Amino acid sequence: MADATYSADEMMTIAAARLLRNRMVCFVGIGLPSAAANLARLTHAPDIVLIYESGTIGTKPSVLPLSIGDGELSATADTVVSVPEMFRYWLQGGRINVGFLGAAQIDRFANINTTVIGPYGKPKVRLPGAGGAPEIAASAGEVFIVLRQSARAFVEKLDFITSAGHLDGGDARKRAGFPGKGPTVVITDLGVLRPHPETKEFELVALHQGATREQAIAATGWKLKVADALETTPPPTKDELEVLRALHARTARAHGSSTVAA
Amino acid sequence: MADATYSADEMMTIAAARLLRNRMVCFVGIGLPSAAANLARLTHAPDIVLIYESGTIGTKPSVLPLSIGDGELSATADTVVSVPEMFRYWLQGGRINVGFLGAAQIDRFANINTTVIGPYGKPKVRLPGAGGAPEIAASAGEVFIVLRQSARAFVEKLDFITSAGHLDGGDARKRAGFPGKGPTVVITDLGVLRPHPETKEFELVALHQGATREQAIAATGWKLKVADALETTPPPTKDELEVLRALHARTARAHGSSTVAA
Amino acid sequence: MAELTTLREAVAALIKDGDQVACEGFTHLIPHAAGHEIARQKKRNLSLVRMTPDLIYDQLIGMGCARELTFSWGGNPGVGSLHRFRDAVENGWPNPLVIHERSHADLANAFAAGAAGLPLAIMRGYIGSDLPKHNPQIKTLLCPFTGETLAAVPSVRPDVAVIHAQRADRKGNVLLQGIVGVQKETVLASKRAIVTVEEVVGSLDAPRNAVILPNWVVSAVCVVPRGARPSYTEGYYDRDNGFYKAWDVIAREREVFLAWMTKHVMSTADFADYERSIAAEQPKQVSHG
Amino acid sequence: MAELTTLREAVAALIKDGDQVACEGFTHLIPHAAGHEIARQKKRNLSLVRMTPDLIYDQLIGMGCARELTFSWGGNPGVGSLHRFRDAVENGWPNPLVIHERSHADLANAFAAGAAGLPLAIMRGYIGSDLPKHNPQIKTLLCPFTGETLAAVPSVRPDVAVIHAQRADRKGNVLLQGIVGVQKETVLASKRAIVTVEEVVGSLDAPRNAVILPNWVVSAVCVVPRGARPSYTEGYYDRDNGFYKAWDVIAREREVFLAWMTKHVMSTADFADYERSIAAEQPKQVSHG
Repeated sequence: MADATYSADEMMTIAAARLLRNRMVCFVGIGLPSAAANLARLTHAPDIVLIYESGTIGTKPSVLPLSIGDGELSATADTVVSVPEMFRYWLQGGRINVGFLGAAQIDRFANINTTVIGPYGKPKVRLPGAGGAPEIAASAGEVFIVLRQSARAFVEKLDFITSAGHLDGGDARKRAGFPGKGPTVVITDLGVLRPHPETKEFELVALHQGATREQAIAATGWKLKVADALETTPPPTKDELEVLRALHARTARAHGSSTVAA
Repeated sequence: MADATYSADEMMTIAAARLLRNRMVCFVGIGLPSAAANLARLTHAPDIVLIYESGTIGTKPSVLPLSIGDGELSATADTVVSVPEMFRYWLQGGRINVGFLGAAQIDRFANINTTVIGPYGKPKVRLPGAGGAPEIAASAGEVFIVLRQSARAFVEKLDFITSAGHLDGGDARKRAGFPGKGPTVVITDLGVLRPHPETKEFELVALHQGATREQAIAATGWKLKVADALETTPPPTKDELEVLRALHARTARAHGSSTVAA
Repeated sequence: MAELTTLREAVAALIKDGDQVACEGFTHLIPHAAGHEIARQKKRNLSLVRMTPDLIYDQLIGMGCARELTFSWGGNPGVGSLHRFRDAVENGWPNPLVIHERSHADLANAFAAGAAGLPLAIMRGYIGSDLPKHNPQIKTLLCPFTGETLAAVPSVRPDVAVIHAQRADRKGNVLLQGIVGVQKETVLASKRAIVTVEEVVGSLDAPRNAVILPNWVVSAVCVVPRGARPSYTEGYYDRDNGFYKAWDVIAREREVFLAWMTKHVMSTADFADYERSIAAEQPKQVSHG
Repeated sequence: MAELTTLREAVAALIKDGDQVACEGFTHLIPHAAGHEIARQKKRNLSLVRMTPDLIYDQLIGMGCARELTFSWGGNPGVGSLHRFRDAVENGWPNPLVIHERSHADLANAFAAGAAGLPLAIMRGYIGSDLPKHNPQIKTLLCPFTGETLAAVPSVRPDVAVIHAQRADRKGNVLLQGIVGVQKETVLASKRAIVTVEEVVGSLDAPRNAVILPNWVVSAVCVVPRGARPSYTEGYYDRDNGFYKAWDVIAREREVFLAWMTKHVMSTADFADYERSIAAEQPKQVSHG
């Protein structure tokens, strides 16, 4: 049934893909979200609608894009619109079910930092910045976040909130007037986190097979809460692994090397 | 040189056409402005850019459109854009040199009424309304107006200002913050009116050959001022008349009857 | 997700009495067949929105379907007045009609703002015009950067969009070409959308950057050949200018109008039946062939 | 009215030191040849605007052309950091760079507002984000209809737009196809516009509703085959992903960067010469053929 030899990254991508349902309209970030979304499309969700911020709607790439605007996205799209139209009519217009994001850093309320480490005016590390994320986080029906779990990435306090999750928790998001529900799940290479219904603090609700509670706690910069009924992610099926590996192999052939660069 | 047998409407259209220069970008209203603008394009201004509010840019119709969105406009256009884009990027964006309008009624400051005769809430006559005119009148570099002169159309006081000319005159337009210069000329079947440089009241500056000062005064609902140096419009040339009549003949054949309906 | 269905079913299922309905199409692609079906099903109390009411709303207003109308230019293009519209505004027949009058630039912006999920649009508009005096929905805002006073207008977000398009594919993706007006904005601004099309094809074969509505923003796709008539569909048939002129005569008197609508629209089963009916009646005057 | 001219002449005539310049192109159609020419002519003190600074602005920033940068995502797509951009922000090398940081949605709206002749755009944006704390240009407005607080951002109205497109006709009308980003808005928002194209053709043969810039909104059209490289031009050539990866090595150290730019850009006459230069240098590593 399950293939015993797979990587934590593969498990993460597959676990993320499983959360997407057929016919969902998904606004996809580049990198891990893009791999997961296309895996979903190539397995259980053939009619999922994938949208990239470059204006490509209903795109069906056969290889993963290296950039958000690869020619493959345009060539296989149902329609290609301008970037202002994308953000105005399609995202802000409330047409997106799921915004699927990566992140450099998140905190316990799934607020995201992709801007700076250190002070804004004199950063230790200058990250790329916001891109489409602040408005995806605000306007998508809900937000899925996928990133590798580490104490460097899962921090007690963000130096900068680029894109809001649940702010300082509770009903803060509702009070701030967001149209969308915000982050409802964080998928990592170790497991799955979901927000507590009241506090909105993200808690570990599932571990991937082989990962331990201690690993997850050690890889989290805040005092990670663990759900009583901690589930175990079913391992990848043969089909999932085959499709994912074929996708990565096609991609590597097309781009000349690994595509999931940082 | 001149053809002795021509109608006052033909003279009006030809006089209006002569005011358009080659390479101007002209936002064209349906009816008389459309006839004049296309006559200009077919005679001395072959590279004039004609724009209709239906989104057709650089259109070169071989017959006059009956509606603002005839297929002929789309088929002969350099590009066809959406109506929101037309009003946002092209008109409000400041890309139009001349807005060329008709009118049901105007006053001495070339304010235009196309909305109601009588009170707004209980109109004696309900006219079609604004269309694109208020913003054309505001945002075009300047505005040309063409309509038949009569005491019913050239009134002392408008029941309703649909599209602003020079408001109550003087520097009122500048104070109101209009981007464009507003109406700079009114062409009628009797002659040509232009605004006084200071007061902005429209005065008769030219009579078409055969028309008299008394006719013009009688056909004006306000006390019409007449320029000291009253010019006479040169009569239509053979070429102008031939081209205009051929245009109307082609149009009648295409539409089944007269195209310059009210 | 678009369902391929009949126009009768779509109108019955998706338009309720009292809805705000926007039948759009700027001269081109006016959804006349859908308008007829709304009249035929005797929808009532509708809040109609359309930049140019045109013949399609003259018919609905005259048949008593509308309680209010939002519009920006109410004439019979190239011909003259809309007599049923005027009779409603001037005399309250067949019922009083509340009008919300705006300009083209305003309504175009308002549909775009609706599509963009915004409650308002801002524009440089109405300067010196009397329209804001009679439409309290037209407000102003100060630009916080320049201090300029701009017009602020409410977005339009109808319950139902109704449009006509060239074609759909079997999945219900829709292609519009030529003068596309505000139809994309109208569909995206609306909760539900009915699209009539000339035909359903295996593949749209649309050029890159064509105006396409994916099936998941459309509620129903209905095949109605010539469904824009007397308007036109680029690539399929021309505008029936003769009908626009004939309408001036038909609509001028209440009795003539009612008789015509009763015979050709209310008593026919669908648009094909309507076409047969007027073809039989007025083979010369209404050149609807 | 568009003049057909060389890129060297266009940049010399239309871009002045101190100008606000927007070289746009969203991954696709990035005007790299024009970027090189700006560096080659040693333009200084530019206020650069671009959603994604990308390699094109990494080069201009590293060569000391820019005094400020307005942007929304500053990375090397699919690869990692823009090292020259980071060096300028983190260390002020080669000169301090004032940054005006916004989001994609903001800048896309801001270009559209600029094209629309408006001083501002409104959007539902930045809710809960720290960006407004560090960019005083991001303000808020209350909707007078709903009371909702919306973001108000200044429009972008550059002195010069620079874009690359598939082709122009002999009159200078320009066709863009595929991922068109914000280029139309950038051109219409700007006072002047330089367009490099793959080729000039007798007729554009564009489908209806294609993205076309009429010649009267363009200042100069310059034929530069492959002028988007290492970005791509749909229908002509693919993205040179290898170059994006190689750039990470070239740009990481100041000296390596300067040597590379001096040899291949500053010492070459034009883009064709640049292509010969890098082809001769690194036939394997930089697969620029």
